[in-house]
Amino acid sequence: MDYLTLLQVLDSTVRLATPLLLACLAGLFSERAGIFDIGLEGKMLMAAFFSAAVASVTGSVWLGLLAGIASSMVLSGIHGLASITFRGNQLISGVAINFLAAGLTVLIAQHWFSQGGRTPSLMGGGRFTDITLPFADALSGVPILGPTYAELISGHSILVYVAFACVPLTWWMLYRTRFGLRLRAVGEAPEAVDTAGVSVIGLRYAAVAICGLLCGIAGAYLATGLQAGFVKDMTAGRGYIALAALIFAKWRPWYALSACLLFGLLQAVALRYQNIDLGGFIIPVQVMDALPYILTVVILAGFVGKAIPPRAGGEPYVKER
Amino acid sequence: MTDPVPAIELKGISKAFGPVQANKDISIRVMPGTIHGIIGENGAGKSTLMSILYGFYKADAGEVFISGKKTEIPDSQAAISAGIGMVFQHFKLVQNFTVLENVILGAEDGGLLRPSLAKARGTLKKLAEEYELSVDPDALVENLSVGHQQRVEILKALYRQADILILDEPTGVLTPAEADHLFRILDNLRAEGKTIILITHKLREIMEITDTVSVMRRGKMTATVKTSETSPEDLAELMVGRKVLLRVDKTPAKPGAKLLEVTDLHLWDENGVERLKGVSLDLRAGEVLGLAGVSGNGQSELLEVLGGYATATGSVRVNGKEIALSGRDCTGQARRAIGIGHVPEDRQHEGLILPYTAWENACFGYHRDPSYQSGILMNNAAIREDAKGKMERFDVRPPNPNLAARNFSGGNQQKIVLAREIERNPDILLIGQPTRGVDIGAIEFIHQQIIRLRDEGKAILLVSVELDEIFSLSDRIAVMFDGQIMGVRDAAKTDQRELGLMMAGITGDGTTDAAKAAQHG
Amino acid sequence: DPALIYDLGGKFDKSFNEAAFNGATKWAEETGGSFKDIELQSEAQREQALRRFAEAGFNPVVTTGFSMSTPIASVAADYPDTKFVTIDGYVDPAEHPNVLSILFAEHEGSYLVGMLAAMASKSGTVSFVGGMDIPLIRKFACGYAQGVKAVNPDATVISNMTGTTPAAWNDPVKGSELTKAQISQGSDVVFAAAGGTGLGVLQTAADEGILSIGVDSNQNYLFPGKVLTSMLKRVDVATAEAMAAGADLETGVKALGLAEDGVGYALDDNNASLISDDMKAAVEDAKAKIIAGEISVHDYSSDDSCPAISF
Amino acid sequence: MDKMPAWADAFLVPLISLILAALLSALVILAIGESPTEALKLMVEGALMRSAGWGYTLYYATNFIFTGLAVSVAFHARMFNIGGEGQATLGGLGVALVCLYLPWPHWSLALIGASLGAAAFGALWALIPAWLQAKRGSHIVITTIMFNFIAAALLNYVLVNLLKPAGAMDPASATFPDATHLPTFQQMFSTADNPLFRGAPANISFFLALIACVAVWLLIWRTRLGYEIRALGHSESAARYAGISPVRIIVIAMLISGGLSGLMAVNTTMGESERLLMNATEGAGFIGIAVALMGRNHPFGVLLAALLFGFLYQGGAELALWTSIPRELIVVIQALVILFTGALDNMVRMPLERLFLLLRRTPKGPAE
Ligand SMILES: Nc1ncnc2c1ncn2[C@@H]1O[C@H](COP(=O)(O)OP(=O)(O)OP(=O)(O)O)[C@@H](O)[C@H]1O
Ligand SMILES: Nc1ncnc2c1ncn2[C@@H]1O[C@H](COP(=O)(O)OP(=O)(O)OP(=O)(O)O)[C@@H](O)[C@H]1O
Ligand SMILES: [Mg+2]
Ligand SMILES: [Mg+2]
Repeated sequence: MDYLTLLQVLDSTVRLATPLLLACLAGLFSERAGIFDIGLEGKMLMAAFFSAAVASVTGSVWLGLLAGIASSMVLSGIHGLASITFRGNQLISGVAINFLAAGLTVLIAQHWFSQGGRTPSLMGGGRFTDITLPFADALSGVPILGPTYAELISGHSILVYVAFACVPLTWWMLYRTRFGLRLRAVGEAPEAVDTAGVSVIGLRYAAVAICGLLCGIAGAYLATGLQAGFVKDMTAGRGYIALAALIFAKWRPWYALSACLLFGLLQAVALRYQNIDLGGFIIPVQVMDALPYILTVVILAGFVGKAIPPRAGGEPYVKER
Repeated sequence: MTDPVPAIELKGISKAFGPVQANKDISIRVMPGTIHGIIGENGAGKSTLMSILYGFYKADAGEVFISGKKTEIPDSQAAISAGIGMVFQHFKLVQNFTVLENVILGAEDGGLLRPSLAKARGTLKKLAEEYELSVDPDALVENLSVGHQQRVEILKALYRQADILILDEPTGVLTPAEADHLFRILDNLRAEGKTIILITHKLREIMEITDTVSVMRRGKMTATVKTSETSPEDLAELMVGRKVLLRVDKTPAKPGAKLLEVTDLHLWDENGVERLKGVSLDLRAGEVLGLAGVSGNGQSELLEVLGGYATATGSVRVNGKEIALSGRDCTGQARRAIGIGHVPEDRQHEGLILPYTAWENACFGYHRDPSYQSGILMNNAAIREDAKGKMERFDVRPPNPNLAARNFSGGNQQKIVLAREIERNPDILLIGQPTRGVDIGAIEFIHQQIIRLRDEGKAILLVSVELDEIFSLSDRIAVMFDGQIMGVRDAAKTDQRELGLMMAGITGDGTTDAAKAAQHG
Repeated sequence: DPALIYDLGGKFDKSFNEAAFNGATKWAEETGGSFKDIELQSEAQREQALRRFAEAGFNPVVTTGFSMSTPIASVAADYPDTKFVTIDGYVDPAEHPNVLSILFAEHEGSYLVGMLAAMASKSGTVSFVGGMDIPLIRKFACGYAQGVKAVNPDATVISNMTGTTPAAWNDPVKGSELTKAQISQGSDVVFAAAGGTGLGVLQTAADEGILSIGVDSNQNYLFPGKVLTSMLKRVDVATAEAMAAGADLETGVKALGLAEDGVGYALDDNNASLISDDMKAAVEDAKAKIIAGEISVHDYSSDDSCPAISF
Repeated sequence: MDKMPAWADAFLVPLISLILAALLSALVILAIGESPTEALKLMVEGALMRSAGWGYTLYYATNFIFTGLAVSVAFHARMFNIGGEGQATLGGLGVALVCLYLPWPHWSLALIGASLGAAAFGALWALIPAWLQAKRGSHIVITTIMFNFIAAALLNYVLVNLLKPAGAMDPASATFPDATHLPTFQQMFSTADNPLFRGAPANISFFLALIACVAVWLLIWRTRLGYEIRALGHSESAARYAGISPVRIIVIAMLISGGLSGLMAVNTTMGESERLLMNATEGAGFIGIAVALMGRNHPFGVLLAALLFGFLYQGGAELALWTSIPRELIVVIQALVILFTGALDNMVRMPLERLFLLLRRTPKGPAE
């Protein structure tokens, strides 16, 4: 593999890792606050649809982004209602949300656009276009560094940069701010937060809202950045891979970045090469497809260090039985 | 003195949890600068009342006055601003946070952590000096001993400048020495003019440190008296509503053959910490061996090993025969088969399946017994019949085998477990905390059953954190500290003081080195 | 009335199923007739839909996609008075006399667009993105590669399949990534035979400034001036004809190639500027020769092999 | 005392939840400009008013009974088996191997063989997550989700590279030999002058599902194993005290659960398609969650809930057939049913509990 091909693969790794990263960080906020969320998939899907739908109707991708975020946050709200207010089972709520998104997106798309559950293809201002960073062209001549800068670092849509910027931001929020301290505490020992005079419910709703926001961006990126429009089920299991990445990352922001890049790389390689030939030994494409999941199971099995989830995760906070 | 304004006044507090009326029309006044005790049986509603005062629960009815001002306390935030701090029965700490982080949680000074942490570090240092409350601010809470965790809780309250401090059963988890230390701190705080409410089950502590005391029974406040004007016997009567015997009548033991010999038992927990460090003891037919000690010093682990659900190394002989301490044959089933009955320490989490009916519970652990089977199925009718008999004989109320175990009160739950284990007629009975969470009336009954069993020639190993209980039941008393037996004493020839010292790791000859003591013993 | 059953890809896939829909709509508009249609939801529904339509008296029942041939084979005998049409599928006419199997000579149409691709390419590298990796799609790719090599024997043809399951028909993200990969390998014309996935291919080609070739329906309009042409598979014509024939539909096996106008390439205002007269002449010439049998385009599915490209 | 009588919790709560879900679904239908009553009429007619409709309803219900039972058995041991999908997928592989590679003289023997194959493969696929949960504490929800994806990839590989007949387009195995074809309801119940269940896929495995219901009921409430499974589910510490090995029970419960999921494939793969298809499970593993929830993890409840979902599926298919309502409406209805009966059930329960408390208090005066 020559350097340029490598750059290309890494370039698509970045693109493919972006929705994973956003969803993974979304899950991180939620699960750090003690709310398990297997509904990342559904939220992304919903956001993908609404961002594409609104972008195509208004011609403004920014309005689309807002609509995507709003729709994802509505689902977050439902998840919050079920798992915080009504102390329901968070996993079941997540399953329901995934179903809801899978059904509603197509239903509404069909009702609005009559294109078999698709939105019209987005044109011009309806999409996030790639940004060329300053000097990308000028520097592209410089060996190694030039192409790296021009191909890999420059030339992505704004949301890619947003996603990557979210990593340090998340870290800083989590470990350097009051909000982060409380958020982490509420996922570990909500009763400690409660008796310290801080609202558990408020914190958890805030976390779930941030989760919705980030999933919304992830979905909007899928439909208006990576693609030009919505097609049904376009998240294609990315929510679950993000969840896998979150476990892989042991619920930490920087690790999340590496996990998502790794899974993005796996996807990029699986996309580009069908069956990978390792000197006579052929890795079938199905193995590449399943690799993120297999890796997650291996991690979960504790063969590569134990992933300990937030202690109060998955449990509704109940004071009075 | 003219009527000073009470620091706290509660008027007509009521609180129901579903069908359970935890607090009924409770009123109470606590004067500033005093220590006010609250006693009452388990489930009387003490914690509930205090949690209402602290805004953790919301009362259904009633009013709260702080320093004479009517105060709404909808949440803990309001309580904290009203100057109330509370140390809960079950600590409310974030285990994987540092002490410092736990202390500032909810009381940060701004959006960013750094300044808050720096400020708290200073304040903590001052408080530690003032009140003998030193803890390493950077230690993770999960690595602290229970006593130190309690200090963190107290520091949390003081950091929030609490004038009123509520402590819910603070000494349950402490050694006598640690408890003494705590009481010194409370004395200091009282001297500073702070108001303290102390919940405890130990009448001795009430008599020792409080100024006034309230008694609760079944959700109601039955009396409030000056401590100096009452006695333990009076308080016990107020708690239960009738006269109680605080001591059990029993004849001297007639010990027989050695039924159980334990030699050099070692146990490591999942974190690799050694919890039993070479325990040796033996137990004879017809005697009660009391195992005293502050909880967490290996008594539970010892019971688990003997009961067959923890693995250990060493040797245990039952009736002279070696039994397995790990592997396939180390199960509760195998232990029951050789005549070891076991009343576990925690009936709600071990002894019973709360959602199971009483009859299902009455065969729990013995459910593989052939008499309960018909073919490949369980013979539910037979089990139910069997359970009904047991419940009647043990006066379980109500004697309805179809009721779920969770619908019985603690005392009756305990009776179900006792009936199950005792009626099996085991040679050896392991009993952990037989009367924890049981009202004094039921305690009498349970104690009588234990003594009856002893008199029938059974061997009984009794684990209890209540020294009073150990004294009233045991023929011999062994004290555990830090995973070792500190020594075994004849019950008639020792006293609370000696045992208290042993429980703190100090043997009679004054050595504090536990390992050395173990070699002696 | 006739009925139409779309395959799992869905009615509006902008290509194969949509072509059937367009054909049916055209028929309905022209004759004033009406038809019933359904998008399948699950495997078990295939038979169910066939039976329900047959029982309700719809005739003929037209279906798209090779997956329908097995269900038709198991249902047809129960409804001897109903005519079934399987487009792209094959049902043995000896066993089931009331079934019409319509097959297309995709390799011939693909050959023509392959020629156009080779002529439009500046880099000498062109590419193909297939949907699900099945013989049918390899047939497209094989015909395409042959056409390319016919114009430029030194040309490189890159071929990628999206996947091995039906999900591959509906994965535009993967289509887009594959296209980017091909572009990085030098391709400047890409032919997508991938259902919904193809939209991602066409989109990316347009974004990245290379030419693309659509499939099944005329997809030139999707990105005017950026889609070189579309390999037409006249599913619409076949559908309309079947519907027009009504209950008198002739059954058996029908193979539609260039000669029958069953396949072809699209030329309209949207791509007029991209196809020079020379190119058109060359292609028309080849077309005539294929019809005349002077050029024989190898059909991958005849022996599962391809002389022009390896998979 | 409990806050609410048991019957109210078992019937009233799911019923009200279901009504809420139905109301919301009606709103959704209204919102896309269709009439809910018309839709309901179509669904009822298509699913319940014809024998063939019943044939489909029961066919789907059979799947849901198996996956519902699977979820509930695991749930009694307090495990949330989201892996029904993957286990059923593997079950299908088991059925296919048994049917394709073993010579069967008669369908009845083939049915036994295929059931064993399906159950064994399904159980095997549950074994690894179970073992990881029991021994290493890996959260079974996540591992089973992961195993769903891995199962899909595995089946994909097997079908495409190993089982697909040469030249075939579909990623599907060859059709099973005739001797393995199961009797359908049509064959079983039709008479010459009264054709019933024409063409419907319901087949003898429905009765297998009914037997499974009874067997699960016996297992859970009448055997020592069931007693131990429930005990572990309620309290692991108590189970350990009683000498019940959590590892053993977790593994056994998951094996049973996986086996039940796998059995679903007998219905789809052997009974309906008569060959192994790529996506034969079609989400039934997930529906099993809703079915178990609604059925309150009781086999009888599971049966009722499975019938309801069978009706929804078949009715939904009819809707898609005769109206322009897209098939995804059913997905939305499913989602709402899961949401209301599973996740938002406290929204119904809390006010009901309060109501019952009030009812109890008023006649008897304040509770003591
Ligand atoms: N969480 C609960 N849900 C329903 N009923 C309860 C609950 N807790 C207690 N009860 C009911 O309250 C009654 C008294 O129980 P209570 O807990 O006060 O007993 P107790 O002797 O204090 O035992 P413990 O100390 O173990 O709690 C019991 O009959 C029980 O039915
Ligand atoms: N969160 C809760 N939900 C439901 N019932 C509760 C709750 N907390 C306490 N109860 C019930 O309220 C009653 C009073 O409990 P409370 O904890 O106040 O008793 P207590 O006097 O503190 O007993 P203990 O000595 O065991 O601490 C008991 O019957 C108990 O079961
Ligand atoms: Mg209590
Ligand atoms: Mg208490």
